[in-house]
Amino acid sequence: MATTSTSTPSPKVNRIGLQILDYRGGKTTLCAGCGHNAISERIIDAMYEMGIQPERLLKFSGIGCSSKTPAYFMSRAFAFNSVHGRMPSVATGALLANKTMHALGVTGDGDTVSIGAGQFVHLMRRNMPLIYVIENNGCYGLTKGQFSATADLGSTLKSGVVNDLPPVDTCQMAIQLGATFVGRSFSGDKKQLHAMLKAAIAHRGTVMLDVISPCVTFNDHEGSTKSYKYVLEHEERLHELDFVPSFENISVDYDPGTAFQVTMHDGSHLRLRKLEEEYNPTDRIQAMTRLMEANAKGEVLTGVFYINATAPSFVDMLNVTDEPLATLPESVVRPSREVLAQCMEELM
Amino acid sequence: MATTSTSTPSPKVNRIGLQILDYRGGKTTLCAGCGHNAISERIIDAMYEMGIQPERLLKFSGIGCSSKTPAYFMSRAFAFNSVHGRMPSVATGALLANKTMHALGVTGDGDTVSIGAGQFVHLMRRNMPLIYVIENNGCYGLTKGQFSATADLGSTLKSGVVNDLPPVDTCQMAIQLGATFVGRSFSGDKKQLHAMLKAAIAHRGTVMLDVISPCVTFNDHEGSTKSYKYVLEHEERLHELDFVPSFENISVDYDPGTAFQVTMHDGSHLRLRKLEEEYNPTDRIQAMTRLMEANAKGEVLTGVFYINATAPSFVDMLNVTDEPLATLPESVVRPSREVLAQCMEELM
Amino acid sequence: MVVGYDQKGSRMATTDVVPQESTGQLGPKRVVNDMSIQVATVNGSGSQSSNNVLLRSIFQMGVPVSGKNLFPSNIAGLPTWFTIRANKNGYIARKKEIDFLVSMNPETAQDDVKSLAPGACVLFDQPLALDKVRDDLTFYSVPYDKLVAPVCPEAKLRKLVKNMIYVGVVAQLLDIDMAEVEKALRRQFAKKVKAANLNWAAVQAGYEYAKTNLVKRDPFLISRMDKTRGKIIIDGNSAAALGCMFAGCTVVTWYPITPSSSLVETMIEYMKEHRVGADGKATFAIVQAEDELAAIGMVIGASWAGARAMTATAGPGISLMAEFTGLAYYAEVPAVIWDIQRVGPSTGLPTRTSQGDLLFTAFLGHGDTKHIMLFPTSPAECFEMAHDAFDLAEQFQTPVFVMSDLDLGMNNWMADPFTYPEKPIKRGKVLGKEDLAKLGSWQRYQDVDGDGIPYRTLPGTDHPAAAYFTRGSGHNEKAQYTERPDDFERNMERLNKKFETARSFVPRAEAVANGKSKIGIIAFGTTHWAIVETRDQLRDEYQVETDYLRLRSYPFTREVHDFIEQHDRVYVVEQNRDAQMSTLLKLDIKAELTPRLRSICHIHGLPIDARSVTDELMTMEGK
Amino acid sequence: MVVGYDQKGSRMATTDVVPQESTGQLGPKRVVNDMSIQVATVNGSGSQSSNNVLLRSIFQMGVPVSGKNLFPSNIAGLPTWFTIRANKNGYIARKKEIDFLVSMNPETAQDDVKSLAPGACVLFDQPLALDKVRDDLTFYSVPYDKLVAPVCPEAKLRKLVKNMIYVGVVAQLLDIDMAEVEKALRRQFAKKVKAANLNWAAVQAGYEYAKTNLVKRDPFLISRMDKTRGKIIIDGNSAAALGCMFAGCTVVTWYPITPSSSLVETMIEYMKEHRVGADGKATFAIVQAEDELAAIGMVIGASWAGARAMTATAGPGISLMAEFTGLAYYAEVPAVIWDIQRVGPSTGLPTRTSQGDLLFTAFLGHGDTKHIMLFPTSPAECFEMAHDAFDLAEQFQTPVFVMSDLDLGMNNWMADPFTYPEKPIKRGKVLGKEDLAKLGSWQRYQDVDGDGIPYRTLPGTDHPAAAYFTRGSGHNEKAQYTERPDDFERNMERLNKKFETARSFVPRAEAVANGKSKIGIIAFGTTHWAIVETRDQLRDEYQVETDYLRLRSYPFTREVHDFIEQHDRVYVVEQNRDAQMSTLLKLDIKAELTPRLRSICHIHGLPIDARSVTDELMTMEGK
Ligand SMILES: Cc1ncc(C[n+]2csc(CCOP(=O)(O)OP(=O)(O)O)c2C)c(N)n1
Ligand SMILES: Cc1ncc(C[n+]2csc(CCOP(=O)(O)OP(=O)(O)O)c2C)c(N)n1
Ligand code: SF4
Ligand code: SF4
Ligand SMILES: [Mg+2]
Ligand SMILES: [Mg+2]
Repeated sequence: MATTSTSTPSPKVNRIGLQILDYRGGKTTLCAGCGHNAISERIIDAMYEMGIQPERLLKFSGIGCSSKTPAYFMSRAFAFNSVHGRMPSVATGALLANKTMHALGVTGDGDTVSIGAGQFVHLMRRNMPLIYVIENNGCYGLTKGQFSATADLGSTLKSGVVNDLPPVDTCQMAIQLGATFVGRSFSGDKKQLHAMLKAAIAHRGTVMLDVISPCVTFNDHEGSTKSYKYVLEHEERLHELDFVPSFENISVDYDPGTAFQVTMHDGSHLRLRKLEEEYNPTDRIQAMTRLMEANAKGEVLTGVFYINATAPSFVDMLNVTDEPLATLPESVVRPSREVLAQCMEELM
Repeated sequence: MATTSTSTPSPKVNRIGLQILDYRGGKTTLCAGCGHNAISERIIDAMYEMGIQPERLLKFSGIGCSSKTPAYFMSRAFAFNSVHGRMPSVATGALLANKTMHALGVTGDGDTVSIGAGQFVHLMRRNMPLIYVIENNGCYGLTKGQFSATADLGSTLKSGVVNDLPPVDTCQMAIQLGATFVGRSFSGDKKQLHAMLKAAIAHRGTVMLDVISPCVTFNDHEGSTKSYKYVLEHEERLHELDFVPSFENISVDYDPGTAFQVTMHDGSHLRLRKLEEEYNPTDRIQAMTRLMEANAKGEVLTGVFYINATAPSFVDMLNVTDEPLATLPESVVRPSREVLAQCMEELM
Repeated sequence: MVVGYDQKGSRMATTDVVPQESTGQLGPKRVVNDMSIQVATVNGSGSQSSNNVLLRSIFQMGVPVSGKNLFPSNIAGLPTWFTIRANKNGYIARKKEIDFLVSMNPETAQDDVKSLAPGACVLFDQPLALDKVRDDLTFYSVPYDKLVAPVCPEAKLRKLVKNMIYVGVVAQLLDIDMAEVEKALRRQFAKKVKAANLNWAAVQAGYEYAKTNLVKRDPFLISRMDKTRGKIIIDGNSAAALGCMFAGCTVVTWYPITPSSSLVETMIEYMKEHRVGADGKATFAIVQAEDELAAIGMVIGASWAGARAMTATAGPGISLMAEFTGLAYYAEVPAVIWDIQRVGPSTGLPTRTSQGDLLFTAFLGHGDTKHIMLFPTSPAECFEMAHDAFDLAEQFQTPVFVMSDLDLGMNNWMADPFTYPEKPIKRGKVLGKEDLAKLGSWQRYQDVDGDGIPYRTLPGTDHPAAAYFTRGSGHNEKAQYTERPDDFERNMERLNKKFETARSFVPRAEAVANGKSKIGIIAFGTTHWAIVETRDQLRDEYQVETDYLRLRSYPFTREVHDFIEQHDRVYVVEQNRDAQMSTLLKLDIKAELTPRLRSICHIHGLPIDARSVTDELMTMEGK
Repeated sequence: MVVGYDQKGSRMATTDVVPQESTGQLGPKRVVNDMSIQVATVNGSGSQSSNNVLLRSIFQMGVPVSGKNLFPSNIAGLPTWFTIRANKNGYIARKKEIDFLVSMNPETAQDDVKSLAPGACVLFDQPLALDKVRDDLTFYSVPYDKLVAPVCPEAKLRKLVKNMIYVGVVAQLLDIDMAEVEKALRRQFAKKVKAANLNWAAVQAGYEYAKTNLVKRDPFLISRMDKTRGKIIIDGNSAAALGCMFAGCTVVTWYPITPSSSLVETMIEYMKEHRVGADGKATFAIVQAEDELAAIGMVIGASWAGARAMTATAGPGISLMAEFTGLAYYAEVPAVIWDIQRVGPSTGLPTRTSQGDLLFTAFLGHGDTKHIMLFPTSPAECFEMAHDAFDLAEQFQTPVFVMSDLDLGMNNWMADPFTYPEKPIKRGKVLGKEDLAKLGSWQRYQDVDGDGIPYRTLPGTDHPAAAYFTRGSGHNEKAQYTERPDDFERNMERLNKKFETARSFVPRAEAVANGKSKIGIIAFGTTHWAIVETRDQLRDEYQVETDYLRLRSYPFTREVHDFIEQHDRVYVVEQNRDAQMSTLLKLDIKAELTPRLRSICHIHGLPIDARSVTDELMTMEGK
């Protein structure tokens, strides 16, 4: 059909008819150049492209510069900026109440690995259907740059202080503890992070993404191992990611010799184009070994290390009604008069 | 020299002249047959044989049946039975104050892995000079047998309830996070546990021992994977342990083909008689891989999985005076009048 | 004040015991349906079943009873005392004196016997030879080991079955109807018929032994009455579990801790039975969290998302919930928290009762915070207040604490059957999709109605204006981040107003006043049961009339202020050291009334008894 | 009460401003050494150095000053206000009105100008054209961008250097001696000579511009006095750090949180310099813990093992420390905790000041607990109370909280130099090897001296009787596990006695009383500085004489009771919503005195100012 050239072009919309504007948030108050801002952008793009209805998304965070970011994307989604280090429990509770929602948690390395290590462990075990993004800058940005528990051995503060404790590798922990989609990316790696986030949205279960995200104000100097420069110089991509969403009816052939394809929970496909021979991201032991080797070599390994697209999430194992518990009517949640009478009878 | 046969035989003493009695504690209030009691006995024996002066030992625990046990051994040692899940911080603080003491923490799987996961992670990272014994029965004994986070997938409660969350393998976590002596044993394996504890005493750094210790009252039934029966049936020993303390001047030859020998911090030797070819307990990656394989196969693998006898502990890296901070005199800890004057000058 | 106690904490007083005219012979005096029976044993020895059978038998005879278990904080092998009080007047508080001791534990036997008042009666295991200890008591000895062998061929079981023998002996001595005993026993073992038969044989053996060998020389007797018809026996935790189920609770997250675990564990049983749909799917989720920080975090997440969510805990858990509770107060998220209080501080006495978390809970969380608390007194109130708690939490969008205690939660209480909740579930001010369509816009923290309570939406509400940003940092009416002093102050004052509004909605205090008495007593929770009896003692023994107010909630309702205004002296009775409820009252009442308050505090961990309160009150009255 | 505020929270009142007779011309009136200068900018823009230079220049001219930074809770780019008050009388509280605004932030410029009182003076960046906004103020415009280019060739640095220009302009307008400015500037940049030169050029450019282009039309002037000789400028956190160093602190464990982080970070610097031995080994350990639960756990472990150990935190940390604090109270382990209070509840306003954690901290921990609190008012008291805190913690074997706040901790205060601690370090009742050899036996929790304070040994003490078992569960005198009611009660009453003993050992409240005034004022901490000024205002403006009591600790010392007894009306002034100190007083004083207490509470997060207190007090006085 021909359209008249005088009509104003209709704005670009996604598969559910929303514009990118509908995915924006408030103005960021983070430092110019902060890696976290780039991640917010990637989240906006991924959610837009996947056509997630903003009202169907729950956003969670703890406390920190990173944890502020849910205010800077998707204002139309419901957000809970909770307390320092304990966001996983809040997210878990919300998903118990309403397992039909999409859920995204944004946290920092301090929030997750220092104060939050306990809840992190148990979130991973439960494999709750939540995308959990660690915006990892190796320091506490909001309290002015002290080392966090992901700071590498030998990394220095601006003041010259050297870190002498080993870093926690959240990806190894997550794989070991039960998360079913574990990857690492870099706030500066637009393409990889974008694909990873879209695949994350297609997954049901805990998606643990450790995204290195430099703190330009406190941890971007020479001597830091979380600076833009350091990561650019040391990044090793495990594979190239292509994500083919279920709603795009493309069935491109792929060669199992050069790519590994995973069918996601929602029917989408994640294709990992092999850069390393024989890497199988569904093999937990291989994933762990490769990560330990990378750490030993000082590589910043990125990619989707481990994926299990079919393991049930905790909330699905509970055998709860399909409708959200949150909105069940009184008639369903209050047993009858007879039930009470029977209970009383038993106690007489 | 001949002694007259009429003299009463002097009681048996250890190398510092103490009797086994000097290592005893109060009467246990745990259930008869509880695995934890056996572990207390092993601790008494090991401390006695190693000739540790009781007054030089700090005992720590959290809350649980297991955490009660420090009252049942070595009454002459100083004990701190703290709060649930947060003993590591108390032990860390005490060792900061006095790094010259021996230290032993006793905890449960609930105490360490459920409520205590956060502090556990950070204790391991710091490699504090502490023997940390998890008396692992897969349940909360003291609150009547609910599942803990080490309960295996599919393990059942007495009531028939099935555990549907994956277990946390504390040995894997410890190795990954930085502990320098990591092993697993069984409260019923007298010989192995005895040798392991003696080696632990000879080590400087965090010794993380996961000791499976059946709860006869709540978790020793058919269907439990932490029962005596189950463990006896599924135990796989990685090697046989021999411990040769530094003060015993025995220099038995050993064949590197059939045993792996580690020289400990205090000059003692731990000899691992190979049952599996090629297992090298100083190789972290191998240790992790072997553990993951064991878990996949349903083996209860025991032995010393990983050891690094030379890594410095956090408290030694702090470059603190050799005398305990706890007892430094006023003359040392209060700077002079001149120092204050100088500080004031700088602020004028 | 420090006074001497015997092992179980009855004060070792010599003057405050009502003397019984027993001479060691069954004299003319008969004490009918008024006694406390204590069974001293070790935990893990299976005596719990025996004690339940005994309790139920008396109950079935129509005599009011209560059962209190004094158990150690370990799993097996330490001394335990179970006390059954039977009282024709319906007094169910702990009785200070033990009348009838069943002594089964060699370890405590001597002490137990020594602490009895003259005239009491002791049933003991023959080898203990307790009758040598004193000569002012009535003793009966039973050769348990000899009796148990024939009825229980399996040696392993004898330790357990032995306990059933004393049931038979006691039944015979007190004249409890054996038909009732059998009924109670068969109920106890339910479908385990073999066990029931074995145990019944033991009861009979005991009964026969007593009948043949013992000569009744004590005055205590149970005689059929009609005061328990239609009543139930239940512990407060089970009542709370039922209450929560009927209150429409949908999410429970918890971490085990004595004495709260049984609340959730019972609830799991009830919910599995009555809250699973025809399709086999549950209308609830109950999740064991990794600790209390996580449990309350999950409750807050679930409530925020729209569930009726709760947790149950005890003191140490309350301490760990402080930060999250402050968040819920300030971000205005509902939460229901059951605090089954035990003795603090710290780990304290985990298996003893207390009302010691009040002050800490009232202001839980740093900064200016205040919380609604409910004080159930009985299983019936545990049931009802479950409903109140959820409604209040959602109506006021704030945490609500139900302050029960170990005595109420874990002991056996006689109660009227619960009444079905007639009022519909109240979900508070929630705006749905249609409301938003009508309104166009709304503000999360705006005081639209002048009551300080704002409106909220539930996540997932399908409207572009539905979402808002929840945070614990400064926010304005629109839920936007702000550091403006005026925004902050306005919001804090609104929260204060909301708390004031709550004053008119929480369960009202109940006054029993004749309008003439100058002395008022204020109590709450399980302390109530001692006060009922104390007031009778004061009237009967001292001719002192008192009025009484039972608190049921914090903030305090109007009745509280009125009551204090109407009395010259007001005794606040509570089970903690620091007069915590008294403190809360002082902050709330007119300053002029403060001098009227006096405190009676008990802190030894045993349920408070009437006699001690009566004595202390009379001393303070200068009499 | 809710009133209108402008953006920075000065109340938008029209009547309560002392009118200045400025007509927009430099009239006959000169306002000398009495003004508040506010610099409005964005954080991360480097204005902090400029403001320090300005502050120090005035200080060096002998004029009393204070500097308060009102900064946002983020790292860069949001509005920040720095206020310098110069006052010849030495008033250093926040002044409610701004006299001289340096407007550098386009985002807030309009609002900032609108909130000024008539007669104030505004220095603005030319393009902002603020002189169009009002006609009752004095305006000066400066073309910063034009001026900065020639002095700072490197474009990247201009944003920072721009801020130095206003220093020169202000110096010229207020008549601040440029020699003092240069001295202050060179001090500020210390060894960075190049930076100093660059910045000095900028100051001069500003000065020259003003001299040439601006005609003085406002009344404000700085003139040399002699009121700062020998004084220092320091923030409370640095003072606390010094205090802890000289108090012999050996272990610090912490988790970063605003506004407490700088306490430990400064301490690290000081300790590295002054507490490392000749052998290069430190006589201290400072460890960053993984969170506040761990930080307090480590403090308790370290104190138990004999260290003088501390942590520093703010509200959220206090919430997380509840369980461990209760353990320390009950197991009797020393601990020093600095609470640099910020605005709660929850995350609240992390960069604003408050006295809002008092009530929660006083009873921190479930069960019956009470804690010693100290209330420093000045840097000198931060220094001294550091010593008191460690001594008290060890003498009483209990946690001691030092309740500072953001205003005290992070702002710049003029102070007398600290005096070297003359009293020796007190380690309390510790039994050594020799004591044990003499005694033979001892009991950890025995009240030997009748003061409620038991003896302890330090782990490692080389004697077979030295060891004891520390636990949070019930224990008897011998530190053995017990569930006996009498043991438990006796121990709890001893703890109470110990707390009563502390009453005579904590820093005493300070009264300023003439013995005639009927009105008393009670305040503490940073509120003190407003009261000093308020009392003068009351005297000078209303001829109302008041007495004043400054609290320095909880539990309250005898002086507090006496003071209230001596006054008809006692105004308790504090910076929180719920009158928390008033509440603690009510619990402690004779009930009859309660009606005398009245509360003045401020909760907007800005340091309290005298004018507001004066107004409110006079309103409450009915005037
Ligand atoms: C209980 C508690 N402790 C401490 C803080 C102070 N605090 C705020 S953010 C933060 C660390 C943030 O680090 P991270 O999570 O890595 O976030 P980033 O700012 O680096 O993005 C800390 C310690 C707090 N808000 N709450
Ligand atoms: C803060 C807190 N929460 C809960 C409890 C109750 N509690 C006591 S022991 C325990 C679990 C103990 O399990 P574990 O550590 O495995 O020891 P076990 O008894 O099995 O040896 C719990 C939940 C407590 N004491 N404190
Ligand atoms: S301080 Fe660091 S983490 Fe925080 S906003 Fe700035 S750059 Fe980002
Ligand atoms: S309950 Fe279990 S863990 Fe506890 S003492 Fe008994 S057997 Fe041991
Ligand atoms: Mg970070
Ligand atoms: Mg266990």
